[in-house]
Amino acid sequence: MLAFLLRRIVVAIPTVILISIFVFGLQKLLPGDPILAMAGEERDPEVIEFLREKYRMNDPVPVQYLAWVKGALTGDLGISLRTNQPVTELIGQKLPVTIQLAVMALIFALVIGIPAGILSAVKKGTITDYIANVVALSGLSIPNFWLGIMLILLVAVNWQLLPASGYVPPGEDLWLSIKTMLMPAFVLGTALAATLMRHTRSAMLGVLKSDYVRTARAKGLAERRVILKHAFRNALTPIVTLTALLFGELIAGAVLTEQIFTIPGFGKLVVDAVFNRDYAVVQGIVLVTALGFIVMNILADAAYFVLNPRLRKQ
Amino acid sequence: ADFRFALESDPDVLDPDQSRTFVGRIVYAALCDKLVDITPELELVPQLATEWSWNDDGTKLTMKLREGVTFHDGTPFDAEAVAANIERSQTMEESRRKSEVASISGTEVLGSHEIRIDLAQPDATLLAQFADRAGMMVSPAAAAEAGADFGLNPVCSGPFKFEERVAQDKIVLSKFADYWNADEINFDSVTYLPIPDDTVRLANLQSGDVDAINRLAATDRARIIEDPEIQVEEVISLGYQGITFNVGNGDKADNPWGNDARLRRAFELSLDREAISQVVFEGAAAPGNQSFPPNSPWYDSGTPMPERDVEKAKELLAEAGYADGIDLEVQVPNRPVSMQLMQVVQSMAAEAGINITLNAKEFATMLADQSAGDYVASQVGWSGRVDPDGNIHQFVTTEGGINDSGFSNPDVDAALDAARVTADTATRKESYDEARKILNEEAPLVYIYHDTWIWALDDDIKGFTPYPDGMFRLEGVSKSE
Amino acid sequence: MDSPLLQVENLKFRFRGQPQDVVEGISFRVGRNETLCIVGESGCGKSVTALALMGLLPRDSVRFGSGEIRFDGDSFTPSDHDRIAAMRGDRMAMIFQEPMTSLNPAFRIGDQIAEAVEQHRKCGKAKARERAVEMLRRVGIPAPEQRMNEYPHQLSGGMRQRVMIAMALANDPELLIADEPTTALDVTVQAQILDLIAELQAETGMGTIMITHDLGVVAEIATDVAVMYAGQVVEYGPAEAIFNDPQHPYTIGLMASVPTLTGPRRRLSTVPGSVPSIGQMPEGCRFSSRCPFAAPVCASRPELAEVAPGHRAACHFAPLDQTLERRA
Amino acid sequence: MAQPATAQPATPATIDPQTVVADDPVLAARPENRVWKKFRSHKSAMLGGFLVGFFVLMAVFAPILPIPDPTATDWGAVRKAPSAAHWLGTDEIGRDVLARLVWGARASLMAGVVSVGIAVAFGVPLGILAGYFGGWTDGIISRCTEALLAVPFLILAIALAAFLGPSLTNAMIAIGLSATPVFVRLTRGQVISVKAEDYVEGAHAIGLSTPKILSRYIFPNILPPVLVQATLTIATAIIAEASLSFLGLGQQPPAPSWGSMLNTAKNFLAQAPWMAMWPGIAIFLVVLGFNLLGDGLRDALDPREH
Amino acid sequence: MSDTILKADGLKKHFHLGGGFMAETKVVRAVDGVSIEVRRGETFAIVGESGCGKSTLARLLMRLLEPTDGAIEFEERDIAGIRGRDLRELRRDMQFVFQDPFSSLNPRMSVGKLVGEPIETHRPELSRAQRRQEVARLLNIVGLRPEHADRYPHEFSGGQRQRIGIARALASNPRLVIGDEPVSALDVSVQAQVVNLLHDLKSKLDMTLVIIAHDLAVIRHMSDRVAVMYLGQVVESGPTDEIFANPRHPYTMALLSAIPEAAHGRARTRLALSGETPSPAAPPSGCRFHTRCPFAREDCATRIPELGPATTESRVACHYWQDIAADRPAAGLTPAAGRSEGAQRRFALYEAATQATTPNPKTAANAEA
Ligand SMILES: Nc1ncnc2c1ncn2[C@@H]1O[C@H](COP(=O)(O)OP(=O)(O)OP(=O)(O)O)[C@@H](O)[C@H]1O
Ligand SMILES: Nc1ncnc2c1ncn2[C@@H]1O[C@H](COP(=O)(O)OP(=O)(O)OP(=O)(O)O)[C@@H](O)[C@H]1O
Ligand SMILES: [Mg+2]
Ligand SMILES: [Mg+2]
Repeated sequence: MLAFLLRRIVVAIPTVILISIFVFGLQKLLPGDPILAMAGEERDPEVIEFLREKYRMNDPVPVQYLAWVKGALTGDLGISLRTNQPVTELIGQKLPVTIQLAVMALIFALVIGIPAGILSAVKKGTITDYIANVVALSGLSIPNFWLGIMLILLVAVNWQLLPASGYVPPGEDLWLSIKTMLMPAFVLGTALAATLMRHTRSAMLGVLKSDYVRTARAKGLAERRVILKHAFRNALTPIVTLTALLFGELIAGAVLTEQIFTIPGFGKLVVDAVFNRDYAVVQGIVLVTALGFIVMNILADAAYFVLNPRLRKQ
Repeated sequence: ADFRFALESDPDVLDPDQSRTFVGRIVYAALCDKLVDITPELELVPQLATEWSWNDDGTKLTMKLREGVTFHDGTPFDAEAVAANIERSQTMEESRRKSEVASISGTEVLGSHEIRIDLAQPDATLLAQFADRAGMMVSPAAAAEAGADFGLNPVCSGPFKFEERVAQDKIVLSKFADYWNADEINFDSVTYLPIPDDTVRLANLQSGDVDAINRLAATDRARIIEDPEIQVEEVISLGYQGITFNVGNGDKADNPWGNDARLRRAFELSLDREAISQVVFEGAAAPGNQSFPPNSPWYDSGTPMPERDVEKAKELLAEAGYADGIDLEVQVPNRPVSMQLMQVVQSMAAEAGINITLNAKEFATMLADQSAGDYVASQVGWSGRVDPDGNIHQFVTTEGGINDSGFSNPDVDAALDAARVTADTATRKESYDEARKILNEEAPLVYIYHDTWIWALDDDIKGFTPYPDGMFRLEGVSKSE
Repeated sequence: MDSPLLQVENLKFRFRGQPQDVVEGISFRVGRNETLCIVGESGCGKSVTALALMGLLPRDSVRFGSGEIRFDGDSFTPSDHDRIAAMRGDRMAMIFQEPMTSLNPAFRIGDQIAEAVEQHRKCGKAKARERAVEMLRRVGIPAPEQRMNEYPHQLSGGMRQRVMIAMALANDPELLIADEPTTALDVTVQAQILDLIAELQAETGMGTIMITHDLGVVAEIATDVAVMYAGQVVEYGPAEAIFNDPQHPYTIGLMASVPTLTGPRRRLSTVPGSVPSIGQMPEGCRFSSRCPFAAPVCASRPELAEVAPGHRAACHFAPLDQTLERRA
Repeated sequence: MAQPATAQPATPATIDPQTVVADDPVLAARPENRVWKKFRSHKSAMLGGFLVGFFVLMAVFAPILPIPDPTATDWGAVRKAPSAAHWLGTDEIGRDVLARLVWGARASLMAGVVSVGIAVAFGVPLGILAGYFGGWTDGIISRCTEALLAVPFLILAIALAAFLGPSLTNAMIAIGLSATPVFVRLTRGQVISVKAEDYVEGAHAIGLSTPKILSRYIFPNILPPVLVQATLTIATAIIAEASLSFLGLGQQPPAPSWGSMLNTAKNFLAQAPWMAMWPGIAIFLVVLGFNLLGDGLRDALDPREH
Repeated sequence: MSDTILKADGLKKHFHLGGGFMAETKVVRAVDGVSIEVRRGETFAIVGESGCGKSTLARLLMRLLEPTDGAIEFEERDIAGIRGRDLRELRRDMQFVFQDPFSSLNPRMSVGKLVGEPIETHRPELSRAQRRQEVARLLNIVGLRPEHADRYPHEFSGGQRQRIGIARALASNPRLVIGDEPVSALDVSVQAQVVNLLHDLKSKLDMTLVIIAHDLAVIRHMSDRVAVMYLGQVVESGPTDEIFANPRHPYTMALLSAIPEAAHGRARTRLALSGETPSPAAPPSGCRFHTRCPFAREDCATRIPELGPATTESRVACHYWQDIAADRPAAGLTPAAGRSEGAQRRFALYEAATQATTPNPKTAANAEA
């Protein structure tokens, strides 16, 4: 297991290098001049020249890259051109926010998606299955921003049940924090729940057809036990892997959701940074999310390992 | 009590010498006092400077400073501090204020609370600059210590002091107990929340999550005015929105639109500014054809807003050799209001035979292209300055810092330069009118309208006064429980 | 003579959406200590018959036409799910063809066996595990205490099939249904497993239904044989009678096409054509479309008539030699 | 009757004659018919096909439908509720919402189809290369794919759209490129499993050249899952175009797309709810349609389900 | 022309499993030193239990796999290392029939295309029309109808599909056809059809046939000579009749005795083997069979037996085969007691009837030609 993880990590290294090049290339890709963007309405040429020097914009690209990599390796991702804050600090600030959103959304997604998936697989072809599928598809096909704004208008403005937007750190007021995050997490969660439900359904359908489920029935086990223990346990493996792959979707969804609900997380940071050409921030965030993705996948592989006795050391 | 105010975007760095965003200035209104302030009628009034006087040739400004003022870190405010601030604005490499205080050649501390500012040549705009970021006083001690990072923890002398900032989430200021005008301040703290989406910002006000919002969308105005729980305040802004043509900025200027003023005038004639204001803003914007809004004392009534005249526009086109119509590519920031505006413009111009193609760009890209001269026409605006110079000089003078149009006309240069050096309002107005006449003919910039600042406030909030500079001043504002 | 352990009468069902019955009115019986072999080509309905007895057919997609099951004197219908479910895994047990996939890969084999015990004997976990060890030992798995903590993938095919047998027999069922338990295994291992089943049967006296398409296996273990073709039993009787005195053309064709290990090498006989699919079955005798002796009379369904004591064949012409010679 | 094997009678003429096929009814059905039949019996797939077909027809026949010009403005009828003159109401600058909805179908469906086309055009060949040749080719392609996959879809799309400049075409390119890694992965996996099929070995055994094996054996057999993924991705891409529009990076005015309509409309949810309702419903229906269609195809093309 | 058409010498194929960074590699010795000779015109059989390396050997002979070591000669030409064009040329002369008729035909190609493909590849000179005709002829040969060319594989039953596979193999006029378990996946009744077909084709088309199987009865019916494999090696080889009558290697004996025969009441003396085949990744030392051999002696665990001559025709790899033969004189099988007289008449009738009702596809083909 340890060796496996190690191997997995080593294999990820070239990917990470590629990602870093790619991420760095992003800034060369984007049009618009970051310095100009930060020079303000007045655009004093002297200041602009000074800033170019200060942020090493005049160096050759490979030099800039190496300098960036060197910094990144020591945990220094540069500073935000816009607010002068160190990017590492910004990320430190935003990460917990997005994690909270992601976790709550994931909880929504799991709590809705998995039971619905199991139910619709078990009741395949019935009206229950049909309804579950259509609801799931609705989750997939309603744009997040639309649902989000609708919810804000309905829940926050009309019913005044929940705060309209924003973010409260859990450390400050846990209950309020959860309440504030409820709508965004739901919006983000529904789309994921839909995906998860469909994955669960198809995994369960596959497993339910398998011989060992028939064996479990032949043993005389109660249907509940057959489904929840024998079938679900085996369907879990693909579900876990897919859940890790959902990470990307989660982050992408978070970008929009944070935009709508004005949540000061990763997604909002990165979109604003792209629009402001705040490269250090864009690079930092994309790097961290990409690493996060890789870590999630390694974890998923590890979970696969744990869940799948076939892979465990004999 | 806490005052929660929703902004339309997240301010940039909170250092008056470095900052460049409009919303940043709103935060400074609570955080940093300036040497002078303005009235809603744009008259200059004392703030940290209690009185001031010019020498005869307008090259020396002597200011008396308010006594008993301290910065948030306890550093006393005195003439030395003013001198240090001016030096900082002039010399700090990151300073964006250099051009604003470029005319200052030196300072002389005359007493603990008296200072003389020497100018290289007369500068009529200086006091107005002191009513803005260039006049904001930061604690010299803190500034010296933090250097370029001052904005992470700004120390000024305003009614509120900096508590914390979470980028894109909030900026929290708390009441500064030792503020010289503390009686006027009725809040214990103020929280600025950037909420970019108009609908969501308004929803926050409606749901009671914030006390007031900046920039209510014009299209929401009519509906919200009806809402008994919400009050709406508005004032015409100092800024403008319009279309800048590339008439001399690089190779791309060499096109019919850059070469022939008749085309630009024809374009202007095809527009119905009233209708634009009605359609896009439901009337909540002031149509205009100059860099100053029609209600401004600087407005030149000699060149009034032309009526829409499609026939005349066509004539002009024909005269210029485009009787069959002509294409025009306009770059436009991909923001909803600009898009909506340009679509209306597009359909109006089409009636005169001008086929506009919209080239939507992100703001950052557009800015870069515009300053590089890589455009034909561009839909841009300006947030406006108290002094008229700030709305025109740098845009149309040959050496102007933001002259993206590349316009150059010696008469305009002369008139606008002259307006800078006299303090006499009447003389200045004459100069501006003179420039206006030429600019009207040449039309490198076609002004369309002036935004109306619209604030929406919870009904409990009392005592708010709208200022044309768009700031939200908290003096005298209170919340009834 | 007391009633047999299991008696099936006129079992008939179809899958939803299909125009014809997949199993069309079959009857057979199994006594204690007896082995009934059901033989037939692939797709003739052997497995579904077994699954029907075990109540394991997907409930929503199967339609029972008729049928009566008498188990140890109790009588019920195949759609009597609750009663069948109560006996399943307890009084009657089943093992399947695919030892590779029939065990749950996620659980230890000991637990999988113990689970069956716990379910029916309502004894504690510890007791159930004890029983699991005992069963593993009985099916000849060395070091059962350690082996029971292994996962299915750690075992070879033969071992897995032993585990399946241990699991099926853990509750001392009265009836064992084995659906091609050795098809996936090598001949040498097949021999081991067949011996094991015979041994355990002798020990417990259970009745066994063995499903296979391998006539060799049948010859080895059967007391009685039912030959199935396309959902019908076409010949039924004691093993000896079936092998030495087959009456139905299909049985004859089947036997003639089996290559033998002894005797002269000859060109193999064949059964022409292939099994028609459901929906295209001829009316009456379903074999008529491939039968070399088919005649108009075959459009009516032949009775499974007794041709000798205990030996029945469903052919209008049985016994063939006499009928045909008389006809000629 | 029993003949020794060594002395088989010389019956060269008749090769084992039990040729069954005569009028084997199984042979009556053509394979396409079967897939089609199965698809037709799939109720939700038919519904999906109907929905998609409806919108496609609407898009195709937009020019000849009796609807106003989608960009014609009417200052006198700004944000008017549905009425006889404007069935679905008018938008913020007085354009007919129905006309924009119909024309918007073009942009939105194009966004879906073209971006998926791009993703397939790049992803499938790369996936085939990686899967079939393995080794270094695979290593390089897979690592790059992984790296791209690790950057969240929307961020990638935003960056690309910002790079290329906001327009529908560029949004399609951005969405297409961002969706490419998924197709590379899917194709690679499929190729690896198809490559191991007996019939591919059979192709080697008859001495077929690699290009022929790729085009006749590998490609047609990886196609069904790619097709299914494509329909599902079309749905995702339509939503993505809407999302990019939300960020100002999609279809550019005055040309309509559902996403940009929705994006503008969200500023008028309270005053003019119909502006958001119609494109919202249209997106929902067409995405639903493509999803149902994809599911139906999955079942119909899956030989195991036969 | 030599009598030997195909010859393998010391052929080895080792698969490296796992591996990659930091993972230990397992070496699977799937084929480990096999030497055989196939004579022109004969049917040569390879038999053994699952996993003993039969398929790998067949793929090596076909050069679908590259041998790790050893030589392969086809018509006196070394083909162990050829590649590219040469290899593709070789495919014309040597063809393969797969075990699984369901997975070995590309489901997306019509039968006509499937059968036409090798013609297109190896006889490019033929025109489209000629090719169609040739396909029709081939389909006819295997007992299908020319009209079937337009159908797709899934429309056929298993036996018919296997016929398509055979037609495809015959398309390039090969001199050698290797069949990897060509009948194992079929029902007995269909199996008999295909066994007969292969036999008839062989004698008609003057081919050499290499048949792989695990069913000894099928082997006995089809082959002239047979090689028995165990764990990647040949343990015994010789003429079929000789081996069935008088198996010498204990493994062959066990194999023969384990097969249940479809005849009632035969008393069996089974030579029971304990345990199961060890993994080819970790083959036992010495004689690979010693872990399961009832006659194993101590030194079997260390000494590796050579495949040495037992008679002029047959060879066996066992140290003690003579001793064992001495102890067990009657290792071969004896026929079971016969059927009833009536039954025998019924069988005769049946045989006669099936031959009589058969349509004669050849006539149709002749008419066309
Ligand atoms: N769940 C089901 N739905 C529809 N048809 C089914 C189902 N299960 C089995 N069948 C069909 O019923 C027929 C009989 O199948 P069955 O599995 O009983 O055959 P079998 O005799 O066991 O064959 P084999 O020797 O291949 O195991 C087949 O045609 C099969 O396709
Ligand atoms: N490509 C491969 N990679 C790794 N191991 C392989 C490969 N092909 C075959 N093997 C292994 O080589 C051994 C021999 O396999 P082979 O398929 O030749 O056996 P076989 O005798 O044909 O068995 P069966 O009767 O099951 O078809 C087996 O242990 C198998 O797992
Ligand atoms: Mg079966
Ligand atoms: Mg094999």
